[in-house]
Order: sequence, then structure tokens, then C-alpha cells
Amino acid sequence: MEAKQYEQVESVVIMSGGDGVDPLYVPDAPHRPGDEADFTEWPWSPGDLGRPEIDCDASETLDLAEGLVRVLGDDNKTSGDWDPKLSPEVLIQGLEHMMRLRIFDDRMMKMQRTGKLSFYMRSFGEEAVAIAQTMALEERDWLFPTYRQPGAQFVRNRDMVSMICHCIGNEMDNVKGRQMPVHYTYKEGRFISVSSPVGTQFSQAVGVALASNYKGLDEVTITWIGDGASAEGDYHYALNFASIFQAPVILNVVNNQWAISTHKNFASKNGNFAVRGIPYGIPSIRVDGNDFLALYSVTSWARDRASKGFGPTHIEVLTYRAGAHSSSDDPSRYRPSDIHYYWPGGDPISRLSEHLKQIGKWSDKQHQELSEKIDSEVMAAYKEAVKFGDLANGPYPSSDAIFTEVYEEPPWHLIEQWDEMKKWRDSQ
Amino acid sequence: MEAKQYEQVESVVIMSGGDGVDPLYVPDAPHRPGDEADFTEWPWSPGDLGRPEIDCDASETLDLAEGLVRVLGDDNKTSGDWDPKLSPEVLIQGLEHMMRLRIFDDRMMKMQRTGKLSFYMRSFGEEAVAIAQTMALEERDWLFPTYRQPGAQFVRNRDMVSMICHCIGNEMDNVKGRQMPVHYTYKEGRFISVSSPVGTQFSQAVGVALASNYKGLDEVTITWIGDGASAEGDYHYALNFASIFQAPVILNVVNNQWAISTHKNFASKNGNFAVRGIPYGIPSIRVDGNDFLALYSVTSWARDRASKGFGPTHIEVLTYRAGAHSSSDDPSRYRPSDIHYYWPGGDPISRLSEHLKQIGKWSDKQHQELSEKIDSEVMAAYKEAVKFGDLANGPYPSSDAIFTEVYEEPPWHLIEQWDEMKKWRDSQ
Amino acid sequence: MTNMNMVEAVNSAIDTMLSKDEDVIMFGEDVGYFGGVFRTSDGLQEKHGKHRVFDSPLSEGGIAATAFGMGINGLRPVVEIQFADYIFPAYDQIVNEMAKVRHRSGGEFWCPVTIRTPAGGGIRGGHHHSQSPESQFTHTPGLKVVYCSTPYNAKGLLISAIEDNDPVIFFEPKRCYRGPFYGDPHNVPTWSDHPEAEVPESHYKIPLGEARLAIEGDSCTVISWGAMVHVCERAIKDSGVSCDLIDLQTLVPWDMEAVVKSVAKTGRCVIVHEAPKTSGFGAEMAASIQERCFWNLESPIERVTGWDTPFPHTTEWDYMPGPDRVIAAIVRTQED
Amino acid sequence: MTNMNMVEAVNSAIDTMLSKDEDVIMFGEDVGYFGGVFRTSDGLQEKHGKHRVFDSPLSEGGIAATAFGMGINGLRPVVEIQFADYIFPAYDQIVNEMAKVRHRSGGEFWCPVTIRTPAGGGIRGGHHHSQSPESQFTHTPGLKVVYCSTPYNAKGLLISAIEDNDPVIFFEPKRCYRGPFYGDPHNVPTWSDHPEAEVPESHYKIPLGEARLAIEGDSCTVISWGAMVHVCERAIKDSGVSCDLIDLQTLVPWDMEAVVKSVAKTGRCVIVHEAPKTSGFGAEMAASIQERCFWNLESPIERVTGWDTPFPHTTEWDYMPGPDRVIAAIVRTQED
Ligand SMILES: Cc1ncc(C[n+]2csc(CCOP(=O)(O)OP(=O)(O)O)c2C)c(N)n1
Ligand SMILES: Cc1ncc(C[n+]2csc(CCOP(=O)(O)OP(=O)(O)O)c2C)c(N)n1
Ligand SMILES: [Mg+2]
Ligand SMILES: [Mg+2]
Repeated sequence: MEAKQYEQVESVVIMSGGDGVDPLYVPDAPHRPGDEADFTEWPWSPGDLGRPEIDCDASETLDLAEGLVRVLGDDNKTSGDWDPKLSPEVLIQGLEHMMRLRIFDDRMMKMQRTGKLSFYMRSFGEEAVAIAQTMALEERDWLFPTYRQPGAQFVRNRDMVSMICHCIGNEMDNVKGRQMPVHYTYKEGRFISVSSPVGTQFSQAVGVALASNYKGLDEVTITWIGDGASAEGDYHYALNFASIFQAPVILNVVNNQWAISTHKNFASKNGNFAVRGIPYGIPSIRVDGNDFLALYSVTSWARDRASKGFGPTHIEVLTYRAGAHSSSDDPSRYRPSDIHYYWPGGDPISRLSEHLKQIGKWSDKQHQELSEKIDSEVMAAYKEAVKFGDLANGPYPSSDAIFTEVYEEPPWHLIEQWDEMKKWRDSQ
Repeated sequence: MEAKQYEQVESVVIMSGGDGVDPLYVPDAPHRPGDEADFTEWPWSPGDLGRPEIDCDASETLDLAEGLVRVLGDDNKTSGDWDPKLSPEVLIQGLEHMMRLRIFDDRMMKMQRTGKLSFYMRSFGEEAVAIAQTMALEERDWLFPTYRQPGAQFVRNRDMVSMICHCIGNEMDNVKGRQMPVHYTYKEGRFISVSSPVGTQFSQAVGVALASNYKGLDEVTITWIGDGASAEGDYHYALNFASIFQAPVILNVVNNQWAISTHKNFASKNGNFAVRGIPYGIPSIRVDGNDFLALYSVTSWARDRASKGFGPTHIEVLTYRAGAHSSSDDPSRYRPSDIHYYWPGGDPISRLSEHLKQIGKWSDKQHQELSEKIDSEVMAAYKEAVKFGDLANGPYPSSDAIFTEVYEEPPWHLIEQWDEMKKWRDSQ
Repeated sequence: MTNMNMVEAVNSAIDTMLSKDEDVIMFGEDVGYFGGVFRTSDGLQEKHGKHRVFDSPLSEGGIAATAFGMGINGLRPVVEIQFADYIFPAYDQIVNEMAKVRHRSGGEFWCPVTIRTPAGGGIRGGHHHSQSPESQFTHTPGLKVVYCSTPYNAKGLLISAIEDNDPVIFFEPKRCYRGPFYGDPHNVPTWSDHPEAEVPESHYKIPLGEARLAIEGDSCTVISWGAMVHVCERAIKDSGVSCDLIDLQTLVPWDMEAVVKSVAKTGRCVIVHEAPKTSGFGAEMAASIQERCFWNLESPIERVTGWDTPFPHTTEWDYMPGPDRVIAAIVRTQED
Repeated sequence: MTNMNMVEAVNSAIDTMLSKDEDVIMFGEDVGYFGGVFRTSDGLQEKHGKHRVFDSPLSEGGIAATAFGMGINGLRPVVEIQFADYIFPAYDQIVNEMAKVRHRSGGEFWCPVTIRTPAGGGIRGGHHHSQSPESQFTHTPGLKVVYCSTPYNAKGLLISAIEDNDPVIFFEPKRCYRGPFYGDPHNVPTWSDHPEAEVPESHYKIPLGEARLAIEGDSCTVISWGAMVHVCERAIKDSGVSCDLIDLQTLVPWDMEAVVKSVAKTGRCVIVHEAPKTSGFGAEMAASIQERCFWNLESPIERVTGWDTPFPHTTEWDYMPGPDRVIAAIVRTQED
């Protein structure tokens, strides 16, 4: 089929405001509740696009930005220049991380529904993104994520109990009950503290990268931003500063088609985010975000560029938010509830698992066993974590944590207020 | 000659910080004091580039954005698809406006140097920009300028006395002594109040345009931003909102190579601002900003697009800030003092004047006479204006103007403070 | 009169104005098809059209800038910033631009924009879904600042804000969207049966600049706004002290007469807000009151506020002022 | 000791820190080759290298964000915002990000950034080259806020700010760059011969949080910061009233002990600042002082401030507090 994936927004405004025509043009989302979810087939196949030299000019990447880098074909085989030729062990490792993330997310959602956590955000459908990309990096590289990349922590061996304790905000939360769930921080894993205001990390990550650069260290920084958040000023700051100072940074726009209820048609007129990097002089690539191998490969290429002194890479990760925005959201109010089943990119977990089966390194039985193993690990972690308290029942971190680490040392006015709080607390 | 106009910034950072190599890459300006000012010849000629249909796609304008639209050749003749075929009367009108602006600016600088104004900013070398562009519009179109487009007011017949009174900040200043000089506002001419924070008008202009659109009026809004200020978030907001809502707006980046002492190499890695519009889905053009005819033509085309409902156009106006940034600036500290003589775009006034001579519609004598006529008009206006007070001697607007128009009606606390001020003033 | 919760009252105000004035237009993140993450614009796009109520890109700076431009070109935009914590990317457009445009242009251009934003804590929002940044805006000449507290005043004040020809920052205490909040998270009433939730369906206004005397008494003046008004109401009842409770409603310009009259009567004063203490709007209240009522004051003006720290998540009830802290302050004012 | 004006003192502080600590790096608009529009980094790029002192794109948000990233990755960036009026595009990065990152990350990341910015009026800068937005930042927990007033304290405080492990907003009164400012634009002395312009060439610190008692007296406490300190000095001399003059130097955390001690002694207080009155930092001072010194106060605490309007251009001397208004306030405190 020839049809293009993205619906074109109407391009004509009738300024005269003639009969029945809105005098102000406002885009639409392609499907609303009641519509039949349908995405026309992708025009892109693995092997379409070459892998340029790492010292290429931005302009040489236009086809990569307008097209889509794929490695895993619809036949579950790999092909093309971008095939990273990973060993089955690495692939199985990646599959395991993704499965862990999905099972973990489901468990956390259950905890949220039963009041053990206040709030949750899943990576459902986007599990490959942070996991494949982080696996493609060195351990010394810095990760500056949004709430949609917690999976990177599995790659960096973060203990699940500690992650759950954060989400609960209990006594063992390393954020000390201060931020909402999913706002992880994990310095040991060079996973930089998640912040709620969307977009801010994107421009900050350039500073992180420049500091590594200034110190002469071969460290690369990777960061992510959503399709929605790319409309913030920080996106522009990041691309501009990164290109001008040649920061060793990998700038990913995770285009999962939605910003809560707002469709990406409100974030980009032509639906392509990747190409925006090119006029900044930054090599730019669009990649299938549900294709573990393509993601890995593109990220390795970008790391190589950064590490060898060729500066930033801009990547659009094309994917689909399969679930709700968060536990507070009900997407059936603004899109067909089964829509994610129609996404041409499919499910990143099944795709990798099918590939492994295809090359004879995986079986339904192994999959089932791994799933059960992870499930019980998650269950065990969950049971361990709630020992330190759940949201419904506490214990919470001491409210002393309100006053600590606001500054390196609390100044007098905080000590005074802290004392007042203690007095009041003791009187309860 | 084949040489490219823009110096390429080095593209390799040595991350290892080897001997003698800075571990952080920072661009350079091409010429610093003591350097020989030299710009290699432009590769662009009139007639290089076609004039697309107004309903073209952004992608069809790539050559226009990467190239340079010119109409006036080095032989002072016009050629190519973009020749707007203006009558000599219109051209002479344009020439007169530009000459008036330059003479006016020189007079104002003298006033500044003698303490009659606090501060001044010339349009020196950039006179064509606002004048040609405003002449290409309809009178009902909205202008949302920076401090570098005061010339538009001449096109809209603003009285010079009133302009000078604003710059002095005297009793007749319609801004009532509130803002610095050159922060004109002229509602009658649909010239919207200039504000000091750079960039803010760019995104606001999109709102102005959308309001016209909402009301179903065939009004277009034009706005300008500097090469430097294009690094602000407002630039990104403007392009994004304009494209998504198809605003009837003309978005100009005036690339005059400098933001005070900061070279445009700190605003764009590859030195091209025009191309940035294309990924937003906005047709984008680079135009010789010292070529009156090319500017006029490109702006008419953009107006036509906007008026017919095809939305925004993004234009890079390529020019050179021939003078100091402002009366507070001394550019000889950061660039060769004669550098503007080497700008390949030359002087917009001479170029138009030479063209008129070339077609037999102008002579040195006429030029001289016009110049003298304007000079005496400016002198007369200046003398008239200072009657209402100059900065050194007053009278200034009453300090009551501090309290009025902060709100539509002053609330009680302002009335109270106003009374206090009056009491204190009376006691002096 | 209909019983409405605060979400419905806000919705009704916007609906009323969209119906009344075709220059009114509304946009913001998720406000269009979906009707807003707090549902305050539910149904309005369907009713009034996509060109009048629509989603915007995720860019608060762009929203404010676009509203500015529409405002100076004759429209009367009502925009939503999804959480008050996210107003800061728009800060420059608000404080340097909107606030000053009438003055800077010698009255040639003005900006009748209303910026609505849910503010305050109590929904376990942590650092960035709980802030109450009113004080910053009160320091910016040219802005009006409103903080509603009930369905009735939400609608009446919002209509006044939209009809006002100056830019208004309109804070809605999200904790009170679905019920008054008396400081006890375990006991959360709805607005049904509440007298201040009886809201006319039609157009009405509560003038900007006028406070509401929510409770009348003799011995202490309690001044508050937003969600804390209800906490104060509870505290006053439980304190056994006879107090005036002044719900400020508008912070700029604030109702000086009402405040001075009350403090002149009571001689004692407690100011309560959620935002951090240092340079909160309570500071302005205390400073002004001691200037104007110095000889009436029998004891120091007390401030009961959020701590000078970021807003916490799991321990938020140790951050937000509750009735106990307010009672203690009221009692302290009676001691001296 | 060398006589330095404030530009030279600031330059010397940065130079000292660039020499001492290779994690210190400086960037901002026009600060590199040119040395800054106020010349505060003159010569520093040449001396320390282009990779340590450099120009940035014209983007205050980008500057703050980049500094944030460098800060959490081990550097100690000193950035310049060309005018304090232009700090607002960076407001979100400062108040939502820098201020909270240590706390939000459980202490895993912190941000030892110093943001220097010339503030205040008196140079005919109109609306947008004259503002003094310190109050906004004092309301943001996690930030320290400094306002220098002399060459000597500029250098000593700036070195403390740079060495501090928390983000510091450092205001420099541009009116005093080349001389103290006593409120008379027609009589503008330089810093030569001024005792506070004797500045050590080498490293020294003035601790953050400590005020400077600029004048000692008995009958009134005058509190100020920035350029207004000199206006107060002149006013006190001309008033004939014996006053303490407290130059606050650091606004967060402010020197409570020094203030309370003085007001306890004098029983009267005048606070002077350039920023608009409503919710200015003077409000916090007045509110806190009446809380802490209520029983000492003999008369209302006075505030002498900029008006609640934008900052004007030609009539700026009718906006900025001058000695006359300060004298009148001092005298009023003595009347009751
Ligand atoms: C500055 C800011 N504005 C608004 C919000 C509220 N908000 C949280 S997530 C979100 C949508 C983000 O969409 P996108 O960037 O596409 O990321 P996704 O959730 O799809 O991963 C919004 C509007 C916010 N957190 N920060
Ligand atoms: C937000 C903001 N930051 C800084 C400044 C100070 N400033 C005034 S003009 C200018 C340079 C502008 O350069 P550009 O945008 O290229 O315009 P040009 O002056 O060349 O016309 C700067 C930094 C300002 N006015 N506003
Ligand atoms: Mg998204
Ligand atoms: Mg420029």
C-alpha cells in the first residue's frame, strides 16, 4: 500500500470565514472514540537506509530523518546496514529487561489501584526505548530521562526494591517522599533525577555533556523529551547549545503520538520531529522505537560520534503510547481504546521475542519461564518493599526530610521552622 | 569565485583534551580587531531561484532557504522571477524613506552625543529591511517590530516630530517618558509597541495574526527578530504555533551577523537561519536584505500566501549591522572598524539609487537635492521637537505618567502612592 | 441557583462568557476535545466550536505569547496553565510583557487576558503539582491577581476577570475543586449542600478587589485565600475564639478597607497561606497592616504558612498548614 | 589593597576563582571576547582561555539550563544575565530546577551555580533595564540571594557565592558600578578614595548571611541593600537622626540577629529598596521584624520603595527612592 502513515492536516484556511468554515484553523487528532482505529502500513523497510560515516554532515542525514531506520523486518529477520549484529545473549538480556519493565509496571499499577502508591506512569509499548538505548551506551555515560525511561535503571542494575520504595514514597525511598512516584534518581547508575516540568532535562543534559567534555572525559550524555514537550523552549535551547558547542550528547524526541490527550498534530505540523535537527547542523535520524535492534544500532552510532568528538545527534524515536498517560488518565475519553493494537510498530517485546525464536535462540517455553521468573522476582521485591511501608499505611519518611537538603546546610530560618514543625508534630 | 560566504566553524572536538587543544569547543567570530576584514564573494545571483506558487509545500522552498533571493544584480539591473516590476515612483518613494531613515538616525545620534537623548539605536546598513517590507504590505497589516525597524513608520506616514519627541522622552512623547528611546508605538500605523526583551514580539505576533484570522479579516501580521534573539524560546514558540494554527504571519529573522559583540556563529552552527523554518512545515526563504527589490518581492509573495489562507512564511533577511549596536556600544573593540565596507551586500541605499540611475530615472543631482530636502525636513522636525523639551533641559512628561495606564483604572494603592509622590514632589 | 462544585462553576463561567462575547476564546494544554485534565472545560469545545475552545502545543510560553497577541488585537483570551507550577516558562511573557504593555505603549495597546491555573497542594502532587506562586505575581505592577475559594466566588470572580481589561492571573485551589477542604485528608466532604456551592446558571460578577467576610467575630482577624480559607473556617470554629475570617479573593488590588476595619476592631491578626513564608503574600499583608493599624495592634501579626522548602509528596500534611497550626496562632494572638 | 570600582572588584573575584579552581567556568551574553557590556569580565577570556570564559547564545533559559547541567556534573559555573530584567526567560530553570534539585534528588545531585546579574535603576534604562527582582527569588526555597553594594563586599560576597554549593542569585547594583550613588544624579562621585573601594587583590570571603553595619546609631534602624544603601547613608547624615544602617548584603538567608539586635535597641525601623513596594523584600523584613520585635517597636515600620508601577525612563528620579523620601520616613518614625 502506498498510503502515508500520518494523516495530513488540512493546509488551507479560509480567511474570509465563509459559511460553515471556522475562521481559525485548529488541527484534529486522527482518531477519536468511536472512530475505527486504523494506521496505514509503513512505507519503510529494513535495509532502506544506509549507515553513514560518523563524521557525516547533518545534511547527509536527511533521508535518515525523513525515513525510518528499521532492522527487524516483518518477517522477524534482521537486515540492512544498521543491523548491529548483537549476540543472542545481549538480545535475551534486552528482552528480559523489557519483560521486567512491563511486569513491574503492571504490578505498580495494581499497587496504585489499591492505594499503595499515589500515582503511576507506565512505559507500556515503549519498553524498548530506554532499555535498548542504555544498553548501547557505556556504563560511565550519563542518562537524563523523563518519567517514561525508568527501564534504563534495570540496565544499570538498580535494585527493584529500592525502585518500589521510591514509588511508594516510604521510609526507604531515596527521594525521601519528596517527589511523586516515578521521579527516580539513581546516581550510582548515572541516572539523573527525574523532574516533573517537562522538557527541562533536555537543555540541562547539554550542560552535563559539556562538563564531561570540559573535563576531557570520554563520557556521553543521553536525554529524552516527549513529542509534546518538544514544544517547550528547552528543546530549542538544547539543539542550539549542543550544536554550537559540539556537545557529546544524544538528543532523543520520543514521539509516542500523544501528550496526555493532545495529539502530536499539535506539536508538529508535518508530523516529523527528526528533521528539525538538521538545520541546527545536527545529524538526525528517525528510528523505529519498537525495534530493539534499530534503537540499539542508532544509539551506538550516535555514541560513537559523540565520543570521537563529532558532537550531538538528534533522534526521533517513533513509537506509540499504548497505555494511559498515567494512572490519573483515561484515554478512552479521547481515543479509541483498542487503538494501540493497530500501531504498525507492534509490540517491542513480541517483536524481539519472535526474532529470537526465528533465529532459534528462544522458545515459547523459555519465554513463559522467564516471564514467571520475573513475575516472582517482582512479587518478591514488592513484598520486600512494602515491609518498609506503603502509602495507605505508612510509615513514611520522617517529615524532617522536608527540611534537609533544601540547602547543603539548613540556614537559621529553616532550623527555626523545623523546630516549630517538630513541636507541632510532637503535640499531635 | 567559488568560495562560500560563511566561514565554517571547526567541526571536531578532541574529547581527550590533548596537548594544546581546548577540551571544550567554542566558536570564533571570523574577524576581530586587527584582522583584515574580508568576505568572499557571494555565490548567488539574481535569477538563480524560481518563484514558487503560493500554495507550495515547505519542502519545495529548500533551495530558496539555502540560496539567496536577489533581484538587483551587481550591474544594478533587475532580473529573474522575483523581479517585482515596481514602478520608478515606488522605487523613488522607497529610496526617499531609506534616505530619510539614515539622515534621521544620524541626527538622532548627534542629539544623543550632545545629551539631548539618553540612548539611540540606528538602522544603519539595514534601512531597506523594514521599509521595503512594509511597502509590500497593505496598510491594514500589522507590524510587530524590534528596535531595528523604526523605518516602517515612515512608510506609514508617522510624523517625525512625534518620533523625535518619543526618543527624547519629552512632554510630547506618546510613550510618556516611560520607555527608552526607539521604543516606538504607533497604533494608527498598526506599528505595535516595541519592547526591550528581545524575541517576545515574535511569538506574540502569531497571536495578533490569529486574532485577525479568528475575526475573518484579511489582515496579515509581519514581525522581525534578530539573529541573536532567534536563540530565545519565543522563536520556537512562534514557528510552532504559526505552523500548527496556520497563522497569517510573516516571520523574519534579520541576520545582521551580530548580537552586540556576539557573532552569529553563536546563534547558528551552520550560519543559515532560513532553513530552520522548513521542518516546521513553513515555506522559508533567504533574501538579500540590502536589495530593496528582492525584499519587496519576497514579502509580497509571503503576504499573498498569508492572505489566501496558506499560513506563515519564514524569511531570513541577510544583512550586516554596519554601525554600532547602539549608542552605548563601541564595535571597534570586537571587530575591525571598517568591516561593513566589505559586506558583499553593499549599501541598500546606494544600490537602489544606482539602479534608478541605471534605468534613467535618477541622477546624482536629484539624489543630492533629495538628500538636502530631507536633511532640512529632519532639521526642522528636530527643532520643532526640542521645543517640547530635550533630555538635558526638560520639560519631561509629568511624573503623574508613572501612575497612569498601569491599569485601566488606578486601584487604591496606586492612588495612595501617587498622592504620596505628589506631596513629595510639591515639597521640592 | 444550582449546586455546583468548583469545576462546574469554573466551567459555567467560561461557558457564560463564550456565549455572551464572541471575542472570548479559550485554549491551553488538553482543554479542547478532552475538556482539561481537571475537566474545567468539559463540553465547551463541542458546544462552542473547535475554533473557540482548543488544545495548544505543550508550551506555556507560547500560550502566554499567543494570548498576548490575541489580546492586543481585540480578543479576550482565557488560557489555562495546567498546573500553576508550570506557569514559570511563561513568566517572562507575563511579567515583562502582559503586565507592562498598556503602560509601555502609552495606552495604545492593552492585554485583557485571563490566565487560569489550578494551584496549591493537597493532591499528593509533590514539588511540581502543589505550588502556590501568587506572591510573585503580586509583586508585578500591571497584573491583577485573584484566588478563588468556593464555587460561588469562582464563577463570579472569573467572569469579572474575563471582562476586566487588564491581565488577570486567576488561581483555582485544586484541592477544593470537588469539595471544601478543612485540613483533614481523611474526611473529605463534597460541595453538595454547601451554601457557597449554590451558583446561578447565568451571568453575575463579584467585583475584583473586594474581600468576603466569611465569618464575623471580635477578637482576631484571620486573613486567608484559596483552600486555606476552609482550613481557617474549621480552625476558628474549633478555637473557641471569636474571629473575623476575611477571604481576600483578590490579592491585587486587595481590599484594604475590609482588612483595616477588621484589624482596627480586633487588634489581632493571623494570616494563613500555603506558599512558603519568606516573601509570601502574607508578608505584604503583615507589613501593610502594621503600617496602617499599628496603634490598634495588641499582639504581633502571626503568619501560618507553608515552610520555606519545596512542597513534599508523602509528607504533605506536615507541610500544608492545618487547623491545629492556625488555632495555635489564633490562641497566641490572644495571649499577650 | 587596591582601589577598585565595583566592575573591577567583580572582575577580580571571578579572576581569583578562575585561577584558584579549574572547575570554575564563566559564560553569558557578550562576556567572552568583549568582556561583557559592563566590562565585568574584561580580559578574562584572554587570560584564562576561550574554553573557560565564553560567549553564549542569546538565551537566558539556555544559559541557566546549561549551567544547571554543568553544575550537577561537577563544575562550578558562573553565568551572567546581562540585565536582571532578562532573567525571566530563565525563571523556570532557576525556580523549578536549580532551586530544587538537591532536595528532589535526595541529595544525589546539587547545583553550585552562581548567577550574576546587574540590577536596579538609575541609568535611564526604562522598564526593562532597571528592575530589581530580588523579592521573587527570596520566595524560592533552595536559592540563596545576595545583593552587593560596594567594591569590597562585591568581591568578598561573590567569592563566597561561587564557593557555595547551593545556587546563588547575585545582584550587582549597576548604578554603583563606577561610584557610590547618593541619590543625586547631578553629583556622581567615583569609587576613588572611598574606604569600601579598598579591595585586596587576593582571595577573601564575606560570609553569606551576614549583614554589614554601615553606620551605627541609636534612634532608628535603617535596613537596605544594593544601591539604596548609599542613598540611606546620605539620608541618615542629612536627617540629623542617629541611626543604625544595616546593609543586608545577603537576603536569603538574611541576618536576623543583626536586625533584631538593632531594632531592639532603636525601636524604630525604615526599610528601603528600589523594587515595587507590594510583596517586595521589604514586606518580608517588616513582617518578620514585627513578629520578632513587636514589643520593642515604638512606631510603625516604614517602607520606602519604588512605586507599584513599571520603572520609568525620563522620570526615573521620581521613581527611585532618594534621600528626601528616606529622611521623611526616618523623621516619621521619630514622631510617635
Ligand atoms: C512544563 C509542564 N507543563 C505541563 C505539564 C503537565 N504534563 C505532564 S506530562 C504532559 C504531557 C507530556 O507529553 P509528551 O512530552 O509527549 O510525553 P509523554 O507523556 O507522551 O511521554 C503534560 C502536559 C508538565 N509536567 N510540565
Ligand atoms: C531577553 C533579553 N536578553 C538580553 C537583552 C540585551 N540585548 C539587547 S539587544 C541584544 C542583541 C540582540 O541581537 P540581535 O537579536 O541579533 O538583534 P540586532 O541588535 O542585531 O538587531 C541583547 C543581548 C535583551 N534586550 N533582552
Ligand atoms: Mg508523547
Ligand atoms: Mg543581529
